[in-house]
Amino acid sequence: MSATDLQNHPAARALAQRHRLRVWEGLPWLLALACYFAFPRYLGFGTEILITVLFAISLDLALGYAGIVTLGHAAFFGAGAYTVGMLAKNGIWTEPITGLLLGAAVAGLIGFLSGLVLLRTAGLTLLMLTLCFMGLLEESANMGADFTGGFDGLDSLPIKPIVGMFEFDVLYSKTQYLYVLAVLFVCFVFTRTLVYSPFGHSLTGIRENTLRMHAVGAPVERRLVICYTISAAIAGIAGALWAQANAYVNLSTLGLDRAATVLIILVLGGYGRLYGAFVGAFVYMMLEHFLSKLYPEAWQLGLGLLLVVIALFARGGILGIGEELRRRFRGWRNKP
Amino acid sequence: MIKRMLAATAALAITTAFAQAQEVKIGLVAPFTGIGAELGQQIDRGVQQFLKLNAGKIAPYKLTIIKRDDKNPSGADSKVAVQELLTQENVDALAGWIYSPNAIASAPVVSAGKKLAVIMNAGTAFITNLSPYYVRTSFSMWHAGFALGEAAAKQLKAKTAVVGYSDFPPGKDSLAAFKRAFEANGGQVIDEIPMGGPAQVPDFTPFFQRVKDKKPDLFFVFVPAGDHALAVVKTYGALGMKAAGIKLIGPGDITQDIKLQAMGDAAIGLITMHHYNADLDNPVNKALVASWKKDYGADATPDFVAIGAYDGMAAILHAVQATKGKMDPDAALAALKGWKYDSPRGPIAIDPETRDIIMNEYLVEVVKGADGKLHQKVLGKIDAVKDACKAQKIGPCAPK
Amino acid sequence: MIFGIDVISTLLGGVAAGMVLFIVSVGLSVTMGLMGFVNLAHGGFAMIGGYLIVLAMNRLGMPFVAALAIGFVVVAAVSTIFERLLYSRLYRATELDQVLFTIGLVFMMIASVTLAVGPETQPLTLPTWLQGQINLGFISYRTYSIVLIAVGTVIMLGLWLGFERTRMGAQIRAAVDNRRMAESLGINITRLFTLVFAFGSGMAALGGGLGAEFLGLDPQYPLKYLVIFLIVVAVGGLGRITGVFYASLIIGVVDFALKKYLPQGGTVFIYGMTILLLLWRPQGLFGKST
Amino acid sequence: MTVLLETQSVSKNFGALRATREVSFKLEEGARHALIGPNGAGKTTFINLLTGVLPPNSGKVLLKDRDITQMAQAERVKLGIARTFQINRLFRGLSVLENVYMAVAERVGAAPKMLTPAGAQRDVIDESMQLLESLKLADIAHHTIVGLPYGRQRLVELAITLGLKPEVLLLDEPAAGVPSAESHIILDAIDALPKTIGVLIIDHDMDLVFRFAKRITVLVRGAIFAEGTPKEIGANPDVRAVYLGQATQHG
Repeated sequence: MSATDLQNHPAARALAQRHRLRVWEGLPWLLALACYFAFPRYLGFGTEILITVLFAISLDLALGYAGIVTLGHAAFFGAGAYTVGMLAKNGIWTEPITGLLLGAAVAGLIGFLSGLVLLRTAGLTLLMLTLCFMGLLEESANMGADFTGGFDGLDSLPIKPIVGMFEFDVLYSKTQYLYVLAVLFVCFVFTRTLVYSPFGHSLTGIRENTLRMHAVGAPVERRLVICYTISAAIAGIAGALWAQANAYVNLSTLGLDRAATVLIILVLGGYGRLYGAFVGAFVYMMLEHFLSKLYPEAWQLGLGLLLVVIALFARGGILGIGEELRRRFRGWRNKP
Repeated sequence: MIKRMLAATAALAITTAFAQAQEVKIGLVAPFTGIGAELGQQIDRGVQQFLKLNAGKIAPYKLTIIKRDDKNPSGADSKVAVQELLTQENVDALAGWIYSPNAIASAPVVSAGKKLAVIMNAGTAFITNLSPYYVRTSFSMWHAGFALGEAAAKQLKAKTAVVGYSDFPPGKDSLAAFKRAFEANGGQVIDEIPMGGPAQVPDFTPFFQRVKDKKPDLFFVFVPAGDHALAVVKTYGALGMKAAGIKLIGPGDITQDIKLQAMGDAAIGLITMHHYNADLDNPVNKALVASWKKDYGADATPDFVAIGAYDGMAAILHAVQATKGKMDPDAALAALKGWKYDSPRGPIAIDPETRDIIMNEYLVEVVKGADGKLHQKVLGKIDAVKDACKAQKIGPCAPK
Repeated sequence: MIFGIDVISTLLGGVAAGMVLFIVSVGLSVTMGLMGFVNLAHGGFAMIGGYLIVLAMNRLGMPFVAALAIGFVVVAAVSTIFERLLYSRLYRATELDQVLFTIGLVFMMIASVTLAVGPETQPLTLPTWLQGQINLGFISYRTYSIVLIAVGTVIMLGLWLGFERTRMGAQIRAAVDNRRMAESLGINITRLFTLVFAFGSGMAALGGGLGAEFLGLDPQYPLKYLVIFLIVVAVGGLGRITGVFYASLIIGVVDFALKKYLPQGGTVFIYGMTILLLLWRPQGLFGKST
Repeated sequence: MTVLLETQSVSKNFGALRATREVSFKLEEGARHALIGPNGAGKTTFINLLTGVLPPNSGKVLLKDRDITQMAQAERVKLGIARTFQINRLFRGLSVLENVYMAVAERVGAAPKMLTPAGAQRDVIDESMQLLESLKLADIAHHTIVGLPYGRQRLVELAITLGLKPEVLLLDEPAAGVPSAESHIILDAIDALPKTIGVLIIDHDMDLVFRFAKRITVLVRGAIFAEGTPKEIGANPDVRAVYLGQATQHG
């Protein structure tokens, strides 16, 4: 093959065009905007979904791309939320957008420091360490009631209007919805750029085969810590948004419940796929919101069954099933 | 012209509504799933029993209950539930709240929604300060804690006490209330022991062993109603603390009626201070208990959670009648301030200054009845007890 | 007196709590060490065992000891089916898939128990000979705690002998250390897995019943105690029976003493201690270092 | 000839097991060196000591007279030491091209870039494709590793290593599991390497070793047993006794 042949080789073209935007990628955003007009009375719930999507994206970066198996990601969600909460409650900082950056900085710093220490381990040990680290933060927040409000949390946070103009809407959450959507979009664009970059490619390499990454000369530990720090910062933004949108913060932002739920959501949607976070959060929370009211036990039974089935038969989650179906359909269509 | 036509249509709508019995929609927020499901059920039954036993008084109005599950004490689910009740269902009043964090998180939405909101359980003292539309028909931890502190020193003649509490705000409230009253009357709290969180029942053995080593006259315990109380009484019995001469006392959460029979003989001799138990001897309560057992089985019983809901409905009905079904929030609140009612727990009133409840507190001992079951015997009663935290403007209860 | 009644009663209480942890966790440690399977549903088997035991006593009037035996046998049998039909498909899967699968199982167990029996705590009433206090000469202490310590010690000795002195125990030890080597020596790994899994789940069931007095019994049990069981296993080192035993006792006593002497500290110390121990020895205190 | 890689009485113990005993070894520029020895002789352990996967208990490792004993694996790779693994270690979920891209991107320093797409690094893609072409892998460049036959995977393993453009190349049984019809591709690829590269190969396949090596070291129970040209080693009766005889017995 000549040099141009090699450049036009399907593999080279596929790799060169991997990051190009697909037409359907506009769909989630259009749908989210359409919901704003179609369901103006469900925007409080919609805001919760969007925040969960962002949180799940942050986990996808660490878990789906770099293969860091953590059960303690709510530590960073909570760090962001409490940063906003404690600064606002004491009247130190109430501007929302810079508040997000502060939340990201604190969560990122905690992610960086804990990552330096914890990411030397793997497997069950790492799982336990992330879990215990989150437990430590949760318990500290519970005990430091003078600063954190303890079990009751911090209420009625005086968050300023966005860019000084748009008041947070307590009753309909209209402002919150658009604000969170905009922040989600910015964070998503950043994350998308990151996972398609050479850095993101090397994270995938670490996930696929850590030993080999050492052998090609990659500074594995440094890459993991950087990734974990970025992931923690994004989780911190999600937590900060939660605190601002709800005007309060409490221990639920730091708990195992939240960490386990976001993990389930991500795996349900399909991890390492970027859009799995959207699909997982939407499906899970819609089902929970509307089905769990009617059939609480059946809902938990069904959810359990779904997880078991996905773990056994559909490792790629909902998106994975979609990909598989598309592949089969193509194979069937290409048959003579 | 158009204006006049609109007015005519409106008038027509009002008259038709009156003809059909005017509907008042009430949003009920409580945990119907998860760890609090049993308490949510008591709330629901308390509401239903009120509607059933007072059907005659409710006419010509029609009270429609719209239930929403707030699942857990995270605050988020409760807030969304309140938002949706206000914006989607257009409810005329809100009610419920088992968990204090949920009532706290919902407060801004309640204020923005401008509807009467009746707290039927959540007991953290300062909650009623968070929204002008909150009215509480349950209790604050200070009601029983403060009264029991006094009684412990005066009636039970105790000199020393150890306080064990679940480590969350109602627990801390209880500790503060009891300690303040007990020490003001010459007693001394010699140890304060946080005993784990409210979310899960811990093994109480190490905490109780610490108490046993301290040898106080009294051991005051606050734990959330439900399974915590069972474990407390069981451990108290197993460690032989009764034999060691340490008396177990607490607010009525440790002798919640629906858990009492499961506690067994270890509960005999327990002394509590509370505003309600199913054995209270008054005609309203007798009627309620009888109807309850008929509807839900002989082993079922109302308890203080159910009474919070029952009286909450009474308050809402009063507001409905006073506003002629319009439920204008300011008129409804004005009608409830100073409102008096003959409840299954005895006479109650709403404090016009704090919108919190005023009620009797009963000093009670657990005894074994002739029927072989455990009963609660009233030793004494304190009339018209206010929430001491707000009455004395202590800490977070002081108005901002 | 340095070794006062106070200290002794703390030790007894802590060791008794540790024995419960040991009986429940030992199966988890061996299955995780042997099969490399992150089984978050292990506490679920303990819960199901506990429910069987309590219901057999409360509804059928069965004596405590007989109910314990029934619980062990039934859960061991049921878990064999689980292992063959479901778990075995995931032995080569990633940790994440195993976590997901077992969390799903836990949800199903919780929902099933809630549907079948209800959401409330199931009260366990011990037989009268286990209630009250026993006089040990130097101290009077809760009879049941003393019995638990005795039972736990006997189980530990039995397991130790079984591990060290039987052919099967030797096979398990070989497989924990080096699975490929064990396979090449002709050990039937599949059968070994099934047996160990069944036995471990049976032990969990026993622990669920024996520990109900302390840990209670309600549908949330498998999630409530998941973290502490995992801590014991991680600190003890995967697949080490003596490791789990010592780790259980250490954690039982430390936790008990902290609650008694420093109740303000909450669970911070246990989390902190676990983090430090695992950073110091990632394979656990008694695990094989690589 | 300059010495590229050198060990000075390096030892490694695993508990009581002495896997490597005082090995002093030199690999020269342009060397085609083979390391042979019976099973359990400590060959792979020795490679792990050279690449920094394991730290030695005593002794030194030198690269061009520079002490690299304490240096981490990744840093040694940057200095030009690359290896293949005895058992394939590939990115199984990625395509063949993406596998090689990983190595080339690390070498040219493109890997830490976060804000430009991987696909925009045309030079990295082109170089990877040329490498694949030279190993006759271009036609399967877009295949995922999982579905490839083992022999092909073995070639990808080699391609990744060559993508690092090493000065010292350590090949741990490169032809194991490769069908004999394809093993010449591997040898051809090694023959085509720049002559300055020092290559150390470990293998059981004596045909391959004797065809490839200009020098052979025999390792027995962790220590150097003999060293010399293929002719000398082939004629050494002791080596025949401990190793070659054994090997022929086993086939």
